[in-house]
Amino acid sequence: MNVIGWALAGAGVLAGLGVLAAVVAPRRTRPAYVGAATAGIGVAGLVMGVAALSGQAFQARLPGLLPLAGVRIEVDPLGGWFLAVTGGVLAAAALYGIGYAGGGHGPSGRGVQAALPVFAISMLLVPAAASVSTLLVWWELMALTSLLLILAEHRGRPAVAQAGWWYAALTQVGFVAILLGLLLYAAHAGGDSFADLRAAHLSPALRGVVFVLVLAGFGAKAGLVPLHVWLPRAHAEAPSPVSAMLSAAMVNLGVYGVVRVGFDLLGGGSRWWWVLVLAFGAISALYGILQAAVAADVKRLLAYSTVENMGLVFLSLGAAGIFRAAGAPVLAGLALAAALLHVLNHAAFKALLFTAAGSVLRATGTRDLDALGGLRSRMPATTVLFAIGALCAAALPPGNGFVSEWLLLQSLVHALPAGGVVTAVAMPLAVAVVALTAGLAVATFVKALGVGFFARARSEAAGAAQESPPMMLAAMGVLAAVCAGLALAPAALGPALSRAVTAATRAPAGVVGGGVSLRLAGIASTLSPLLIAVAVVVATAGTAVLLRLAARRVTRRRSVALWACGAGPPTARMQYTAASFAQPLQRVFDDVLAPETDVDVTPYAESQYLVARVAYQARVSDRVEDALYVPVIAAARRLGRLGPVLANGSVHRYLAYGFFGVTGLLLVLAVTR
Amino acid sequence: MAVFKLWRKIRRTGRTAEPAPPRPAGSSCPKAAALSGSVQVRHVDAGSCNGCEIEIGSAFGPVYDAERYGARLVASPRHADALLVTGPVTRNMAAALRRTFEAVSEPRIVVAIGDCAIDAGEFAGGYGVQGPVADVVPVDVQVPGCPPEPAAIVAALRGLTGR
Amino acid sequence: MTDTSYPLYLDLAAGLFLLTAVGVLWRHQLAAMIRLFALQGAALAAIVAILGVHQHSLELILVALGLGVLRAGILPYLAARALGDSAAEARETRPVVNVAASLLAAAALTLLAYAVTQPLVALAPSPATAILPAAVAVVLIGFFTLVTRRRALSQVVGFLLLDNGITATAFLAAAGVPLIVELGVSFDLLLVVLVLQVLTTRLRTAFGSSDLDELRELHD
Amino acid sequence: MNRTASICAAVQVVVVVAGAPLLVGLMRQVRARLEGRAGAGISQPWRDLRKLLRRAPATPTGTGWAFRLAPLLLVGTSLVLAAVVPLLTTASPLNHTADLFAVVGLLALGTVTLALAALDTGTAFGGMGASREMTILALVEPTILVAVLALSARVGSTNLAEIVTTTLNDPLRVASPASLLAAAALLIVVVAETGRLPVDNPATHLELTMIHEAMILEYAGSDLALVELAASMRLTILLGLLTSLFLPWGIAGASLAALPLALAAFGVKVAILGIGLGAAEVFIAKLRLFRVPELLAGSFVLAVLAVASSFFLA
Repeated sequence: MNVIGWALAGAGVLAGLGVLAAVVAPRRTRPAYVGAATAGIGVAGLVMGVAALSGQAFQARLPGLLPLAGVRIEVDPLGGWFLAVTGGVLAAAALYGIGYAGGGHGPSGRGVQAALPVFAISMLLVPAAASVSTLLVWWELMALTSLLLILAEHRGRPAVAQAGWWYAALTQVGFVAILLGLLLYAAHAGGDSFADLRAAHLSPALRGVVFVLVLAGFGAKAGLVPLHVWLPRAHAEAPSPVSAMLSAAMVNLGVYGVVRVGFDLLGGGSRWWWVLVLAFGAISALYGILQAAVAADVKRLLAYSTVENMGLVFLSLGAAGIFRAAGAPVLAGLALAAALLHVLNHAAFKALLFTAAGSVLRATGTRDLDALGGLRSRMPATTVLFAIGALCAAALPPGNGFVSEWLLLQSLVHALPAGGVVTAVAMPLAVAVVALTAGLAVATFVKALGVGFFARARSEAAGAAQESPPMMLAAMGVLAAVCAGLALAPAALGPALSRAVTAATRAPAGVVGGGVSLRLAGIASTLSPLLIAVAVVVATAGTAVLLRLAARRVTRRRSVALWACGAGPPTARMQYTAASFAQPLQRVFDDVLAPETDVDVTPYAESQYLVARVAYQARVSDRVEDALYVPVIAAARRLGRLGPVLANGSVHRYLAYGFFGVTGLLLVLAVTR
Repeated sequence: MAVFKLWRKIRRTGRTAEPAPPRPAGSSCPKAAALSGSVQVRHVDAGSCNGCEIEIGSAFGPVYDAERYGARLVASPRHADALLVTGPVTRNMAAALRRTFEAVSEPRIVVAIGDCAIDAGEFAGGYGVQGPVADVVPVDVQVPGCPPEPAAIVAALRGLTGR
Repeated sequence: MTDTSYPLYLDLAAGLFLLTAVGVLWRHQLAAMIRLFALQGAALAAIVAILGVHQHSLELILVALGLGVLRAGILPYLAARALGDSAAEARETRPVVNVAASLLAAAALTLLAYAVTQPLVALAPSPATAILPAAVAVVLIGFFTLVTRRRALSQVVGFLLLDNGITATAFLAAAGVPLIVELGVSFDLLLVVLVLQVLTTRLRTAFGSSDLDELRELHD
Repeated sequence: MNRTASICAAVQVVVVVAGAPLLVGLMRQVRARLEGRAGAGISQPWRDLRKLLRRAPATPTGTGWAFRLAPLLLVGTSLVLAAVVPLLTTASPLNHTADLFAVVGLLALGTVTLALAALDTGTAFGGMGASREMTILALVEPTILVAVLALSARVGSTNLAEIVTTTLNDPLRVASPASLLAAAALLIVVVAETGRLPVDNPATHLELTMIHEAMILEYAGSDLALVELAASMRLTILLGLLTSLFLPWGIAGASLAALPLALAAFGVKVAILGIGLGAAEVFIAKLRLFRVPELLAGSFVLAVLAVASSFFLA
């Protein structure tokens, strides 16, 4: 029983205590206790992950805990990577949640509070599961508790209930897919522990079926288009600390599932799987960021950006699989490392962004960018923190998002020698997709920061906003520090990353290394984010000093009224809004987004040429949803109408169903025998 | 093709700018000393009949080419060192002119172009006329004429740039 | 021409050949399209001539001359005649697929051409077969132009692109189609262009425009 | 060795800072001459900068640190770029700090700071300029990176110095379709990134047609001087980058002896490019904003063709 074991046990105990506190503690102090317990669970997860990444291993079997198969726990570097990410996010988000709940904000009901620690530990147990049944149990537990958390505020807003429905439906569909896939796999493997699965020899067709089913299931959790529709709803409507946990931690487990099954258990498999993954990743990245670019609700924007980032991760996974199938293990290792690193980076900055957005929501009561603005002066700390997150999310140097996208691009750009028509055609397209995604991400987060936080307040609520309590700021500060560390010293992660990659693909270790500057295996490109950041800071400061010296005699900086072409000072309503900022992009991508705009002009009664009022409405709905889901739902409705016909309440009819059922079954048996 | 036509025209036309006349003696404005060879100008039409606008246009056109002396028209008064104001200041433009003047950073120079700008000219006492430019903002340089010759405008600008 | 520089020249000619096709999608003016087509004819002739010089075959060089005269001279001239001097006709105003999208489509088609020709190239790797993808890409782009452009004349240009691509493919893949076939095809082309010229002039006199969507109104 | 290398890099930075306004002056002069005007001389931009540095900057009401910081950051990123990109020497000590992707990222960072400053003013024109600039930035990215792919696929590295030295070693590659197409694509990108015609008109006075100018309408005095200087530096760096990638001859290694030659070669090459651009701007009109995507899509196709042709030959 080593560190990992103790940490796991501690997490279990803390979860129990958390549930207990949620039940017995008075409403006022309940969130503090539960939050503390959850944070403790997160720390435990972090410890487990770091220990696993530093080379420790842990295995356990608890036959009694589950009927039939029993529980198998095993923590390897791959699982450790996700444990560390999840644990870190949980700890920070839970601390933030304690502060968030102060002053009666956020949910404090018994059920919700009790669900929180259970959700936390189930997220830790999923990457630690070492058998199909164990994995499925924790997975379902995670799904149910997360559903409870999403529905926390359903009394307040009807949209929450709707989001809950979507989430419940899609997550259950996903679960069924995973269930089918893994049970099929286990049935042919003759055992449900991962060791048995690794050893199993399946026919290629069967392996393909298993992989597609599993991809669909885990893809739904990771918000892969077209299974993403629940994500922008649920992540936007959930309480902000929960949003951070969902968007920064839970989606990653979808990635974990695909890596575990696709690379580790199925051992790479054939190329078309990964072309599929690459294609869906590319589509998700582009579609997600396009929707984010035109979104005016800040949390919806962040949720769509999660779809984008998961798309990028799956794109790198696809590339890794293709390289592996093409017999280029080093490149495969690089691409997979890029995927894992991006999971970590995305978790860091997305948690920061969601918590910052939560602070804004808490302070102003609105998520609508067009009603915000001017927070720079009202909430300076939150603005700076959001700016850091935005820099990272926009994948600009020096930000941590840039590092992982750099790694991904390196693996894509140098793939041409890896040969094969598929790589030759797919890689340039992949590079183009990544590039366009990055560009749109820049535009998106400039919009979020510039419209939401800078300039002048567009509503009284934004004008009267107050800075968040220190607890929340501390949690966000920790996340920002993590972002900075990841951005400036990514090479420090080299060994851990290599271990995780090796655990997943048995690729040669040491794909990523170097000290101050990042060095890659097999590629001569180097990057030193730290030096870049230092250089930029030094150059900027030097410029400022030189300017002081050069402009000594200058009459000092004078403050003036805004220039409005000679008209009076412009009002806050004359500012650019999120909608107007995104309008050119929306128009360029008209064919993809298909925005609905309607202008109705109401003239005066006297003359139709005198315009009394012009109303302009524009909304961008999710096209995938309209095209794919609305018909399905309609069909389900029609099917539902058959119900009354079959079940009209007469007892005789029900008994008759039973009778005919039994006799029919007997008949079938008699015939088939 | 169009490009070749234009190229031939350019070759045939050659240089249209007239040789630079000798510089008018002395800087006509003490404030302009700091500018040293570069003055950005924002033009404000405070209610002119557009006669002066035409002359300003030709002053910056190829023939007189005020830009060769370091004067340039700019879009924002923030970028400007001097205002070229034309026309009698109408009641509706008075506030705008004052705001524009405020927007220019120190030291600001105001050049009144044309008789209307100097003493409201024809329109003095008109019901919509506030008065000459000097009533609204302090004027540093005056260019008389109705409308003034482009050469005169250029000379005034050279007085500012000192080239 | 040394053997080291021979592939370079061939590649440059092929690059021009492909670029002109993309240019046809890029430009709106019909006149510009025709100029580009003439340029492409020249590029095609250049490719054939380079092949001829490399293989020291007089026949190929003669064919190249003939191609140059026909594709870079006569056909563009006739097409320009068909265009006439009417300014209203002179633009491909709103193509079925907008220009940006068709350019992206062109990129995709080029990659597709590359993918499908790899087996052929693998059969007999040589500088000539190496640029086969460019020829096939021109075929696809020409077809795309034919489908997505509205003006009768830009469709003629698309058709001619298609034919240029086929010819280039023939010369690069095989030792070249027999001269007689080539002449026959070119003669058909000539007829097509003449017919379409007559048609467009008739249309313009009848409706004052040759937008093919307006032709649909004829049958009802 | 390392000391000489750092001296070379320092010289490079100084040359860029001192030469950038002259390049802009040269382009304006060319344009003036073609329009039949006399022109203000190529040192006019320096006169403008000197004067602007003497004038007081302004802080419009309701603006904050984003507005104050942007000019400094813009110049800062441009200085770093001037030190990283191999213009005079391929042996800059910062070579392994930033590769081609990082250079693209730093350029974008500068643009973003300016866009945020424009949004920070809260004026309609500022927002308009920022929105348009961001749109163009987003659409330009794919072209750049695919062109980078075409350039670096053969080299096996995206480090600029290695690409340049590889080109120096076999000059025939420059004439290959791949590199010609990539050059054409990147030229369009440079025009779009630096806000020249036909994407943006740097000499416009009509706010509604502005992109870059609209973002800096509120800057005055020394702030404006910094922004103008940075803009000209970015133009110089990008043109210099083009020449280094496609016509690298004359560029020096880590030796002071070769530096004068490199300096002369750099000056001539960039001047020729600048004259070409300035002359071209006389012949073309500004595109409508919503025709710009067509242009950028075209440049993207060129980049893809560059990659494709590098397969055709491989």
